[in-house]
Amino acid sequence: MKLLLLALRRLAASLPALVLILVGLFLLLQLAPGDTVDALMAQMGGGDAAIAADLRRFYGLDLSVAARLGAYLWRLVTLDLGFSAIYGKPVASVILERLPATLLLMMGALFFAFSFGMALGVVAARRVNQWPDTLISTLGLIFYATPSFWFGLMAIVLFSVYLQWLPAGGFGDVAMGYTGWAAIWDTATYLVLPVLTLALIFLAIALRIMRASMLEVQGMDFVRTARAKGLSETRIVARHVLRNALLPMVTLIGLQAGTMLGGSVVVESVFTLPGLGRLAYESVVQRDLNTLLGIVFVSALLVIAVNFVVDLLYARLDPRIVG
Amino acid sequence: MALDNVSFDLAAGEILCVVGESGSGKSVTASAIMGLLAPGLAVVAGEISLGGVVLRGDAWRALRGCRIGMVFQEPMTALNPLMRVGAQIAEMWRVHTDLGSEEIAARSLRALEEVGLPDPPGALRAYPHELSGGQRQRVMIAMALALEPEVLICDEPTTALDVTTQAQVLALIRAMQARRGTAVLFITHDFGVVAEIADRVAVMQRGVIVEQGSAMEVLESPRHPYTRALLAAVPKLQAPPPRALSEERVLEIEGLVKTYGARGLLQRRQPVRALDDVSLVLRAGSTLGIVGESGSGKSTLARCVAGMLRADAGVIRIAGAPMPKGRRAAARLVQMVFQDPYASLNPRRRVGEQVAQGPMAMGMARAQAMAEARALFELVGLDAAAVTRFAHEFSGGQRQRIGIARALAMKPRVLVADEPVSALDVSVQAQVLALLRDLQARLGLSILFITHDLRVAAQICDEVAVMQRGAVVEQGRVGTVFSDPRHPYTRSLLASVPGRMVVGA
Amino acid sequence: MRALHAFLRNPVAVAGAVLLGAVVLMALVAPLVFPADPLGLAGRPLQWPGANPRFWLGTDPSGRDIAAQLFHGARISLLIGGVATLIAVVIGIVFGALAGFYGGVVDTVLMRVTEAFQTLPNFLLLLVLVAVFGSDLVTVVIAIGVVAWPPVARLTRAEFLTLRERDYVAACRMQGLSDAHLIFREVLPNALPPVIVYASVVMAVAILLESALAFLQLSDPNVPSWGNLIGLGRTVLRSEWYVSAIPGVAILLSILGVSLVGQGLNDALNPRLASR
Amino acid sequence: MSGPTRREVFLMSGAAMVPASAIAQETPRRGGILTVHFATEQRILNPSLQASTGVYIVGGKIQEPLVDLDAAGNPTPVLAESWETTPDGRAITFKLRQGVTWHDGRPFTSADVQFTAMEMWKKILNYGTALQQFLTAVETPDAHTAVFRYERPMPLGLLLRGLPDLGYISPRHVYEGTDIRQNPANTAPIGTGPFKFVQYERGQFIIAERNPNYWRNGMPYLDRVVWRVVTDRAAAAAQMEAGQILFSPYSSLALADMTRLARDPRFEVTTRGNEGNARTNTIEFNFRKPELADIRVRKAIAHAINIPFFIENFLGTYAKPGTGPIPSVSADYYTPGSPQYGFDRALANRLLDEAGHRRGAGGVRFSLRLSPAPWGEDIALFATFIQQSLVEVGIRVEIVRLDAAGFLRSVYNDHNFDLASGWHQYRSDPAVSTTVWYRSGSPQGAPWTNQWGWTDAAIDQVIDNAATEVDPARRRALYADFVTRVQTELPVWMPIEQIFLSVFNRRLRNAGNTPRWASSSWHDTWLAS
Repeated sequence: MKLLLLALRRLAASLPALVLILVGLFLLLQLAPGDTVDALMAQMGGGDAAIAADLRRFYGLDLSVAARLGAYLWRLVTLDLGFSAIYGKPVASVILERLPATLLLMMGALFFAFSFGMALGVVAARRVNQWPDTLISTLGLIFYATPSFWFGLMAIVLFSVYLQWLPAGGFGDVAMGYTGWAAIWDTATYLVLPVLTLALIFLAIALRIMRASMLEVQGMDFVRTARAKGLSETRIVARHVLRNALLPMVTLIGLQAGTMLGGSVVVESVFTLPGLGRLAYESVVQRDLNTLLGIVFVSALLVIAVNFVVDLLYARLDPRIVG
Repeated sequence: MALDNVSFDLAAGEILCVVGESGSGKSVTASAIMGLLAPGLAVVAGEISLGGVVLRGDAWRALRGCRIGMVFQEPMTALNPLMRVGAQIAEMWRVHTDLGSEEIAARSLRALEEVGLPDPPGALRAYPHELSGGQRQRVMIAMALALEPEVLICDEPTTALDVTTQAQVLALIRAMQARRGTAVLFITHDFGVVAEIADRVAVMQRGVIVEQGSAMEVLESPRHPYTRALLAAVPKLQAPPPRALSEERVLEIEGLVKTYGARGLLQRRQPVRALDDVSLVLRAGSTLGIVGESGSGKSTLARCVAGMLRADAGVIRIAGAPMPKGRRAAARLVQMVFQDPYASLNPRRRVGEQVAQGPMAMGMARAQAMAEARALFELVGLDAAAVTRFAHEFSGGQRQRIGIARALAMKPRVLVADEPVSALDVSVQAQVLALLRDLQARLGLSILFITHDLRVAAQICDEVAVMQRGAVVEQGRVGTVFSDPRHPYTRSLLASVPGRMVVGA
Repeated sequence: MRALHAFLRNPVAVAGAVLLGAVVLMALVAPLVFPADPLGLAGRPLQWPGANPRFWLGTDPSGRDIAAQLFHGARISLLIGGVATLIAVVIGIVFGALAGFYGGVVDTVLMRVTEAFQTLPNFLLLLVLVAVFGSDLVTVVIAIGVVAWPPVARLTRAEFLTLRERDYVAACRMQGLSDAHLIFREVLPNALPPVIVYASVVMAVAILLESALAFLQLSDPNVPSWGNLIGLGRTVLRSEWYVSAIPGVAILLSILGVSLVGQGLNDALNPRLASR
Repeated sequence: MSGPTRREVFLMSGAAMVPASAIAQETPRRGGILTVHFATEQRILNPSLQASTGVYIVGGKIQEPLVDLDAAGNPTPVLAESWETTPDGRAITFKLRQGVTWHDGRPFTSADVQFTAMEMWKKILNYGTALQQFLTAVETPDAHTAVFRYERPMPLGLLLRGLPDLGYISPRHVYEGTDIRQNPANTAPIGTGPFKFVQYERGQFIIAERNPNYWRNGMPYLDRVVWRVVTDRAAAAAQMEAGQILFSPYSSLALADMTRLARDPRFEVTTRGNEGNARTNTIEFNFRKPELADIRVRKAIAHAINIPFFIENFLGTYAKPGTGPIPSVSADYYTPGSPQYGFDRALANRLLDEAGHRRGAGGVRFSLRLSPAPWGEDIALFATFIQQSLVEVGIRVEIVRLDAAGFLRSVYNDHNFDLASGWHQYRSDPAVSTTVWYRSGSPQGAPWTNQWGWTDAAIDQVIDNAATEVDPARRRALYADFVTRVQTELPVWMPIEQIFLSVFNRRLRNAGNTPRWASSSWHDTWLAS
């Protein structure tokens, strides 16, 4: 109950930003050349002006901007995300179909980036300025500098074209009709490369943060106390340094959640994953305003939710924070 | 070179104080004994032996905590913030012995009981941030002594504590040492503390031990000139004879109230009353000292008078008129000298500019303002040519002089000095105090002097007000208040001043 | 001077400076080495590197010299990195400085706006901006600047929040100096070093954002940008993968250079870390 | 020069082809799943509501038209068994097939034809509304006869050529009394065809299964058809190679990948089966730009671009220089001999000089903005080539990259372009797809119509006459006249003619055996093991 209250409070605090985004995007897209009916006409391969006018009337595009914005916001209050002209069904169900791929991708990338980033950061900090540190830090810099889509493309060339180990794109093989474990395994093979691609830059960031935070914590007074107590280095790292050094990492997860959603636009496009990111890209191109705003709404909720979980985690890790 | 040919012995059951100013190498000595030198530092020559065995390598680590314990200066950061106090103490036995969990828990509890924590079982379960500074230092001591080491190294363990707490912790160390027969190496910069606790004293200057001997010898008949100079610089708790004071009230404070906290829609905190109906008077050409421990509200008072904080209620009158609201108008009336000489100057601007910019903002021509700045530099004992330099080219004491020059450039009616010497070494402290006294005599300054150090207050103030929890509990001529304190709090403060029986009482 | 000295003694910084210097050199000599229009038809499309001595890095699907595009592309990347970073840093500093210095309502309002920008994935906003305002170079650069500023604002604000409490700021206030003086003469110069260091991150992000846009065929097709080349190469990825691979390496090395220089600057401007 | 050019590669691939006669002699095998590349996702799948290849590729297996094209490209009966027209072309009668049932079990009757024609073709279907503009009524004297009544003469040839694409029938009982645009059957179509709709997972796949009650006995051979949504060309090529996709229609793969697959004996890259779907690349001139209103400048631009070079180096053998708006695959209306504009840079320079556009600083005469349509790799390549070619004659070209909505809006509604480049898709008869590019009076905002700010009353007259001319010979003459006139005026230049490429896995049999095979019903298609 207390948790729910806390979550609601978080949501309320984020509300102004959310409304700002939705209204801002709505108005911004009014300036775009062409509307969703133009996109529909392109998809249809043509049609006369009467059809276009008819469609505009049907989708309410003949109303004033203010009226449409008002109607949109009012519907949003009742948690109705509206109807997608391009996909011909409610936005909520369009998004729901695309959500799993993105969630799997993001979770996988988060997990991979932070677990490996943590491990590598710890090793680098323990061997600071020796070869393992140099190697890991250099790798981190290179990962950071690699454009993710390019890495994805090169991974496709290597792993899908030449080695033929992993599929080049898509999200599971429908025609094979896998079920149970086979289906999970199948999906996993499709996710390996996208997850790696998306995770790369976050791995680099996490590694760097972990290393820096390990080094910082290692220089703190209480670590000197631990040394003065005669603890072994392993015990000092495991019991005293690690948990303190994790705090900035947890904060990082919250900060990167939004960026990761942005990154998934490109990664999903490289690997043709049916996810939210590509849907967002498509709805911008198709001027599918309702879908785009719906995605923004959902992804903002997602970011808020991630940050909420991060806060809870932080409070659990750090007794100084009173939930 | 941080240390040069440092040799000393420490006998069982004695307390050796290593005393010196900042940079004398006393802390490096402590770290070297623990084998915990910072990366980049190494022992080039010499050896350290414990009970006749030379310390080296891994064996050293096994001895740490077990046969040598250590207490550090900063109790707020010396404990792991994410680990319960009990677990941190228990670690001593867990690592160095094979005792079972229950036995360890029992011993932890006993250790905390011994150092006199109010609620030992509660303290075991607490996180460090839930304890006060003094309590944490007690935990540190309990932990350092858990395995009954032969040697306890204390690196300025009371410097960060309030004077009453300091007295309690010193007493505790003394008591534990006596009970266990531990040898204590006590690092400090404060001769008062030395007088309070030392059996023997070693005085260090720039990495060299210049004098060593029993506490009696060193404190009462110092042989080395450096020791003599240091001892001479320690301010006396006894005030000089009172001066006649002007009747003119340059600053009047009436019923000042300031409350912190209790703001915000969502988070609700207990409001803290920082100033509780404070009324004071500063006479022209005199110094009014505000003394008290941390949290007593003395800094809040200084900030209110300086116009940096707005009080919730009450009036501040300067030369009979209420403080103007405008920044410009207030600038001519009140100026301030700050505590931290490193934070009070902009590192990226020439110091002369920083002195001259105030008058220039008031409309003075640049050339004239710079000329005045040069004159002020000479007035505060600096080279006039130094105006073109940057802050990092000056020592702490010199910076404080620049800070004073900057304040004087505005020709204020009232000078607020917020702990202006507490960050300085004792010898520099004496020089800055002398400068303030000199300037007051020459310029007729009216000074509101904030300090936690009763010795400093005794030396510079004409009148003093003692503050506790936001309220003034006692005020009057400094000699009167210090020699005949009425309020119990004033009495306990005075009683806690370390070494007052030996040094300069 | 001390900072410059520290910078030059740092091997990491020097490596970065060498990489970045190489990119700048490429940009400078591009018109001398490849005087022809880099987007002009140079020869048969999709010749492998080395297959034709005239095109040592081969030709792209439009029959343009990849080496020429690589050299001229260095100019575009530097231009985008530089200008977009400038825009982002200026917006960020204005927002951060005002919010951090004044606090209160100003802070709340400005930070809500910043928050809104941060909650919205920045690449998505970039897509919308380009879809709305077109994809010529000027628009793309401005759009990247507009999406990249929030971290700068947060950083500046944090710096201002600590610096405005410094005693020397209080001293200036007490000397009766104006807010403008406090912000521009006292606080900003001291807040700037971490912001300058962070600018290297913004620059890397700007170059990456443009290349990602170009990859999705949403950047300016009239300039020889590296991202455009990767995007073009995507259609021939499975056979002529070199078209994408070569400019990707160029982007990687430039960003590596920018990050290393940033790290070097950080070490040089922050002596506390230099000893590590 | 090293390595084979695309042209050489395509020629080489011919050698590896399995002879067509060998396929014909095999016995069809029942069973198997045909996986198809689906590159452009559709809002709806009902071809009586939307005429586009993206809909036919799916909906054309589930619903059927009245008429289709046979292997020779002539109209062949499907749901209509026979047809006849009155001499004045105002009434056309179709005899409908008997014993056909919808997938939900209800019988197919003339009422379905009447409803579809009047409510869908005439009101909603793109191109259909133009074709059926003068349809006044569909009479149903009995359950298996439908009489189409026209206000103005309707040439039978025009209608029969139009109906394979614009003549799909929808079930009246599903649509009547509902909001047709939002009917759930639009995305889960119900038809009479050989395959029944099963499932549509947006962004992933569509599945249809064998219709056991199909009116052609024993057909279809396939158990299932699965369309895989793969928007990325490279990924689709990879899936093709991995055998996850057996057929990629309508040039959906990258040119480079098709070149590569053509070399692989497992695949066939061919125009076969797409003869009915020719397209031409266009350069559209905006006459509101004074320079372009000058015929000499338009001609100079045409002369400045080396089309054969472009085709040889960028497109391969399945493209060829175009001669005008009606492509050479149109047996009925193709007319050689119209004015042509060969590559002649000197002439182009001279024409520009004559028009008064002297070279200025940097050799630039003037600048133009070129908006290429965002679909098709060849359009992007062609745009770059135009840019590269025109700068040689002193015209600086800035490419304006727009997405689909932006392109349609700025070119066909806002007229905010100088040059535009895209495709003109020829749909069996000039009156269906081509003359709208030239006929004036098209309302602003109608894509792929004359929005150039150019009017020619004579050409308008020719177009109108041809549309209602019932005599085939006279119609043919009128279109010949039309082609000559527009090639002289050059409001739009259509210099390249292409036929869509299909990429087949060679396990596919009876594939590409009709001119619009990818759109057709695939009732006789089967998979070898």
